[in-house]
Amino acid sequence: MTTLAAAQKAPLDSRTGKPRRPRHPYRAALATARGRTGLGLVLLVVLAGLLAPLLAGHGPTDQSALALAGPGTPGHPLGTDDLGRDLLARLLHGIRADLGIIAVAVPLGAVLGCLLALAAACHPLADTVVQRAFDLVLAFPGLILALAVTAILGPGRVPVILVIALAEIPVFGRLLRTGILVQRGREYVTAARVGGTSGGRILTRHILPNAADPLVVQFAVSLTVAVFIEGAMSFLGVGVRPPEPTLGAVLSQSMPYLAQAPHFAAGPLVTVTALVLGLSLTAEALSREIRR
Amino acid sequence: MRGYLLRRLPSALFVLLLASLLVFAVLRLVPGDPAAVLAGPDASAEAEAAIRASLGLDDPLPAQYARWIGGLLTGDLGPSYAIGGRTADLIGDGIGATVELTLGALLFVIVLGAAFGMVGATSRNRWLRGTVRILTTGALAVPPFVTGVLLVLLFAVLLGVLPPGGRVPLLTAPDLGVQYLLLPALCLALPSAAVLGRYLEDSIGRALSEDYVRTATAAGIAPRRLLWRHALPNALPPVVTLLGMQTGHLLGGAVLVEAIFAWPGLGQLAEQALVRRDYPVVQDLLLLLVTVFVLVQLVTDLVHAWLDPRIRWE
Amino acid sequence: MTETRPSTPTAPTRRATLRAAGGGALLLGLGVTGCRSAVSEAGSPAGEAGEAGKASTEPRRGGTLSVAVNADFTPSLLFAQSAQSLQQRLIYNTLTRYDDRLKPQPELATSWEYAKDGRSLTLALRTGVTFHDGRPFTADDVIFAVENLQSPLRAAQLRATAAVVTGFEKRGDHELVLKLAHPVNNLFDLFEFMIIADRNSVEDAVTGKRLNGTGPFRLTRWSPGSGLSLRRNETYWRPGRPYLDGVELRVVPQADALLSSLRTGQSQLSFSVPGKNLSVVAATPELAISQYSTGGGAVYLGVNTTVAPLDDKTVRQALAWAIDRERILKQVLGGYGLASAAPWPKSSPAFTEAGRTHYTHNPGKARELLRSAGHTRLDLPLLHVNLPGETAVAEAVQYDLRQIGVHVTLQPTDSAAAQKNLISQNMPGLWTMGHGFAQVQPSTLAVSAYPFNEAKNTSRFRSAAYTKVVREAWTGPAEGARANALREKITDTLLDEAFIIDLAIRGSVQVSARKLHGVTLNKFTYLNLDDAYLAG
Amino acid sequence: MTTPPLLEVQGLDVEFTTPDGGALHAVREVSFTLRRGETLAVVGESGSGKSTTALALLRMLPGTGRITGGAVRLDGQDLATADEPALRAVRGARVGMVFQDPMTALNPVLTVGRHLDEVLRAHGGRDRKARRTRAVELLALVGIPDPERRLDDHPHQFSGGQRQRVLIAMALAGEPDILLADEPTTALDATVQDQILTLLGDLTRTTGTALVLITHNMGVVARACDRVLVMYGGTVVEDGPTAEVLSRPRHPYTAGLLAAVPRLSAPSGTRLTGIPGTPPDLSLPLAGCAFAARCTLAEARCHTAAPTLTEVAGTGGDTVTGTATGAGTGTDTGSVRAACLLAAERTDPLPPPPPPARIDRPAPGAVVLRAEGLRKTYKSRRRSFTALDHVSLTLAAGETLGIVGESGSGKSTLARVLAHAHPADGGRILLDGQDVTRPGRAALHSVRRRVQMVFQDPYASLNPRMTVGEIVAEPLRAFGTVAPGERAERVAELLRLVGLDPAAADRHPRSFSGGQRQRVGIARALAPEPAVLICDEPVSALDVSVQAQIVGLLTDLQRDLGLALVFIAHDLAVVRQVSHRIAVMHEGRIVETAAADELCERPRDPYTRALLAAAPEPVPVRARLPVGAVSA
Repeated sequence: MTTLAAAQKAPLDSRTGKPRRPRHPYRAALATARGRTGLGLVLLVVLAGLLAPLLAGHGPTDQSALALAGPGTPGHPLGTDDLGRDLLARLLHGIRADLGIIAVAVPLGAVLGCLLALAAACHPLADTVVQRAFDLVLAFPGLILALAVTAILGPGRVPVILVIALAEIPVFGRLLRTGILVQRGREYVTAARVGGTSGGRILTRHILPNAADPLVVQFAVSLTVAVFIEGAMSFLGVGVRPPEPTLGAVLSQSMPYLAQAPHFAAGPLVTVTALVLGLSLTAEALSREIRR
Repeated sequence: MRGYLLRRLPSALFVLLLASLLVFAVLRLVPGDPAAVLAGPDASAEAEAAIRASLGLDDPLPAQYARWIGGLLTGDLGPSYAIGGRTADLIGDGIGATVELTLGALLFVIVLGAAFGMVGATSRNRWLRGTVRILTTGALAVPPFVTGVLLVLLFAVLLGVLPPGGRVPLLTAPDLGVQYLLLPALCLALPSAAVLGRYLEDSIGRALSEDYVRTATAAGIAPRRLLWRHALPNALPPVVTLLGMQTGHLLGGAVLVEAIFAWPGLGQLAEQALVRRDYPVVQDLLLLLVTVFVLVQLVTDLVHAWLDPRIRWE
Repeated sequence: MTETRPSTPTAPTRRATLRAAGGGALLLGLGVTGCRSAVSEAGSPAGEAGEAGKASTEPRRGGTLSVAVNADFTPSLLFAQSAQSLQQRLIYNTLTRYDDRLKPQPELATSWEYAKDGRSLTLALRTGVTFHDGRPFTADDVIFAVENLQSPLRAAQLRATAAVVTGFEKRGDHELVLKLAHPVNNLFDLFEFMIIADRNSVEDAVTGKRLNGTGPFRLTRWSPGSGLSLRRNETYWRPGRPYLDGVELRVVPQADALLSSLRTGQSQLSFSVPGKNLSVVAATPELAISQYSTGGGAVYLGVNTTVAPLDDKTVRQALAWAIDRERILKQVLGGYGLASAAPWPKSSPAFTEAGRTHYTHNPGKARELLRSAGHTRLDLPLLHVNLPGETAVAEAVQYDLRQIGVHVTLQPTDSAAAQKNLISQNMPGLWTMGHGFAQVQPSTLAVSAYPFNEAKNTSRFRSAAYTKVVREAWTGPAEGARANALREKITDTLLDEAFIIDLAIRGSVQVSARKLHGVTLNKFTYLNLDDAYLAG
Repeated sequence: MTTPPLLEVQGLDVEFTTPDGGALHAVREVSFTLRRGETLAVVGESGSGKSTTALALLRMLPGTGRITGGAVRLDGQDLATADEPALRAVRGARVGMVFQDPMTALNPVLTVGRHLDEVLRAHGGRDRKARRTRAVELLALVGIPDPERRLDDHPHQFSGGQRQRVLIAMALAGEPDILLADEPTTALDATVQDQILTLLGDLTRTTGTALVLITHNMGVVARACDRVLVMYGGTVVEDGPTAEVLSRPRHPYTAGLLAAVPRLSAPSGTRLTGIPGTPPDLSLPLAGCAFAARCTLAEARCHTAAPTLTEVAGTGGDTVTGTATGAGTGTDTGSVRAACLLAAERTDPLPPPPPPARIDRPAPGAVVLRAEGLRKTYKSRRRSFTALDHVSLTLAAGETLGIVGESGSGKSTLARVLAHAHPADGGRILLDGQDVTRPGRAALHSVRRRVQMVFQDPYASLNPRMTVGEIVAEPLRAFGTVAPGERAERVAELLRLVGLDPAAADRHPRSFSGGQRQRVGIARALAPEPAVLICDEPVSALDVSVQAQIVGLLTDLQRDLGLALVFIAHDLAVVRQVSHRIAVMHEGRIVETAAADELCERPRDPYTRALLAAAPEPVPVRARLPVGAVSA
């Protein structure tokens, strides 16, 4: 399709007649219907989390004698949990806590993974070591790792963040490594080398931005994975320090009551679904636009 | 192919060595020790010390590590500290269950993933595509521990058609074994199936936009055949790689699912052993899982190469 | 325990229809057209002869009972009290068993007599008893059992009592004199606790390979993670017993899965259903709930008395007043059990209503006590085991303490690490856990339950008065006014010093299929199925 | 004349939807007819709509593409409105199609035998054995040696030319009436191209298949087709017998295109004539003639009134009505039609292009770069491939050394070794007399300042994530030649030097056309003020009209800056025109070096002769001059 491709290469602005600056693909992606729906869902959840203190009528850890009240109870729109805590407050603060975790953990994992991939790109020996280290982390059962890390560090956000980051390191690292290998063969890299640009600058300023596209998509995917890991850790009792609510904590607390009080589990489930749907739609929109 | 395998061997061994060191070190860093577990909540310090000594936990760490590796190399996994019995027997008992569950789940992953992916990539029916999207989103959004409980409530408690948990080995009683296997395998498989389906959809989409598909279209080949015989063989290799990774996830994710369905596999054993600080069992198990993962990766590569004639064992 | 009522056979037609329709569709859809169903296979006992109504009234032979347990058998803890001891009395026997009023009744020991000075005990042993491998049971087996428990490697909780036995005198194969270092009043606790295992195969026993006992059932197989399979011992010394052909102990670690196992009829008996799930059981017509008055251990708030300001008794008492025990009972334990400030269950001779209600929920008084000790706000750590039920207790305690200005940071810890902290006296300021050993002779609590140990306990509480009263209660008589006075003194000390603040006695709740009858537990939750039978 | 046309395209319109929702009118009002056995070339530059037209014929437009008007009648059946099954019956069976890139057009996981089998199966081949026999026949027909055995090989085991042959075999498998070949030889070397064109010619002659050949190469047109259709901006601008159109173009665009094609006969040191400007933006409505903006002859009315394709007076035999509209059927093969208001009024052909202008360039000076016995071997695990085998050359200041060779001859490797992008395995490189074969870190830096490189692919060699300004500034930053504060100014200066608006600095490469990008590449290479510029196929990815501009720019820069140039290309004609001396490479060796004119007129090496013979010239075959004869 040389013809079409060439025709689209240099679009001209209809008004000025000057070449039009194409929109950045990420922005274009988020402007599609898919991207807009995805982003909207994500923003909705994020907003709920950010505004938790304003929206919740109760403290998330305030207990009362009113245990397992159903939804629609006066003062407790979503009902209460087994210890008589307001489920709406726990849900909103749970979202807030989850956001706090994944907003740190996933970027941390991504950055560390990318740094390792960059280090691997510098020397074949480093590459071997880093690759095997990635294999090792991937091979290690994640939940066992979670149990061990929490046992060593004690409870709290830090181990949860660490476990998520650790799980994400090889994912991002491998992805970037592949990207670097592909980009390295590209002619613009040779051009930069011939142009005297140093190896480090080639890697960071030339290759990295071009290899980043799949990372952006993966980032959205990893955010959902992170919510999952948080949930599984809470379920195993190694999540965030109680009584602080997280989506996973509320969900795992609700499990014994699934038969008698299904509303207990509904809030976090709906939220996680919205988040996963939103992020996956966003990721899809991004990957479609990037592939163009 | 043999040359290829030989070349992969050193790095595989290197990973195993790293894994053994890591497992050993992490276990020693985790607070609490098997002697305290064995001694129980009402034991005296004296009892604990006696147990410690009897387990050889007072030896220097390098000696303990050497003892472990030496045992492994001679095929003697030694006794379990806190669970009882010999480590080899414990693992041997669990491995059948885990293999059964993983393979069952893998089958679900492949069947469901293929169905999701094919529908997503090729169906013109908006409703069908929408349904699949809802299913995959649900599978991705609802954690396995919730799915598991819901499946049990539906199929075992409400409908009463499948047992709520437990296991009958598939080999001893296939008709019963399958019924026990269905729910846990499905529960374990769902997220991976959704991931695979999404990926397959994407991969087929990519393959369908390749030049050779245009060539085949221009030659008058029917769309159905185009999909199955031309696009799919090209879409599969990366999917196989993903499947390899997902097998690792299945093995790792078994901890939760096995607990929910009372499935006596290695996941439960690992959790038990870790909770009780049964060092030999945890060490051997984790090393086994890493080995399996490495092997799965190797098999994945072989399958990948088998599917793609451009890759040869060089 | 309350007797389960005869079941009324009801056949919910809607359910049956659903089951048939759903089952057919699912099995067809999945291409599984096996001739057997795993559901009916597990659900129905063998031999369904006789009318249902009639059959439920009298014992009948046959059938396999499936018991759902939440933890697997741990062979290395065979001689200690472990999370799961149901199989002990199935495979083994003990020398004696307590009745409901803690009166010993004969088992392998048929009669016993104390010497006047209380320094020796003569036991007459049952004749004609054989181990599963056919070897006859003799006095040597008892000697071995006691010596075995004296070994620190066995980590038996009643080691202190076993250690009092300093010598044995055999009079033939079936009479034995135990020499005691000093008089003790909880020797029968030991006999209730101590299983008589084959002395020749003890190493095989602690690795789970071979369990050779004299009990009503033989071990067919232990499948780690899955459970134990037992079949009837045809040569059991009680003629005509047991009624059951076999017993399966089915490991179901997750509480909700365990509940499902019971609701679907896959299992017919469990003692591991958490209190908060019992409302679902109550709504299931096929299942019956009954409680044992011995309780299932107590939930307590431990206090490290060496951490300021918890070294001040007033502060500890303030904590004891702050907690709403009734709420914990209702919300965390599902209402099954007993809110109690003292460690004793209702069955214990030491139980008094005054002791139970010594502390009630009184935040005002608690704040006042705190203020009198010079505090308005305290920040303290609280360790708890990171299991769901334990976490809920800790959360409830945390909330109640916050109301009096004590701000608690929870430290969820996995059970192994918690145990290590417990026995190495490394607990932080506060912790919540459970303790046992209050259901037998009250004196056992302070000598065998580590939290209450006078010499060395996790709270690092030492007091000459406590030591004195504990020793006196242990070596003194088991009954009578003096015994009662000593017990009362122990209770008073515990309540006053408040280094262990008891919150509630867990209910020991049995959930069973209505067609199951004749189940009992001993005081150490050994399951006794000698007289159990499945009615049609 | 009385046989109805096999294929009749009438007023075909194709539109695409752009990502921002606009319409891109890629093909406008295209009409032509094709008779049985006829060979028709569709020629045009990128963006002319020629490939889109070809795909539209079989309704295989990609993405958002759709036919918005017109008809495509195959023996009277309108394919533009036919349903899918009907189209499928046509595809492969009645119209066979050959695609441009043989590397991607074959399915990598299927054997060649399966490829053919699939097509045969789709068109009713029931018997498996019979299909296999036929597949062997087909492979033999397209000249694959040992077809029986090669049937089970996968595409990657074939060379590029062989793959193209396989594609042709696939297209012929259904014994179609029409073979639609979309740039079938563009990705191939000249000698292979020659073979493929010969094959196509033979096949159409022997089987009576009509051929539609889409190409941008006037030489290919001359070589292969009876009739030619010239497209520009999505419209047909000229249509007529090849010999007539090539020798007497009526449309100014055709004339310009022909003038821009470098001729082997043009001597060294002459200037190529390009067409200034860029093709129109097809997403905008077009008022007048699409070419008006670039036409030197354009008048005011050309910008407002769209010309229709009109038979030009004085051509053809009996039809002299003059205004055969686009809807006219059965145009005489002998007549020429042109879509030009001026051409319609003129009876004479356009004046011939002026003879190539001489460039006044200074004589080469002292030797700056010398290579002695360079060796380079690429090793994979099993086999090694010798890319350079004892290559020696010299380059003087102000001199242009042309290097020609086919793909795999090692010419690109030579460029990279000379530019120190890859190290040499053996031999010496001397820069200003100093050995710089294996420079240290600091020495390498100073070597790179002196030796710069321009790359073949203007799309791939510019970092898509950097602005043009950043790209050009990279060497400035790296070599520190200019203080950071003055960089912007220097970048602007460099952009002006290569003929770009300095305002282009903050735009990304993707908003530039190919030629403009190549200018950016040159600006980057010039940034460190090098003495030697190594140009690796700098114009082979560009359209001919743009190629002339870039070649002219390089020559001017050489003159103004005294650069020593290494000019690598596979097109001997371009190389002859720009080079002082030419070195011919073959299989890693330089087989012949001589002064440019000398080498082209009196080649000594047989390989050089073969190269010269294979070069397609945009001259009607019958009128072709013997190789080596100089016309100017």
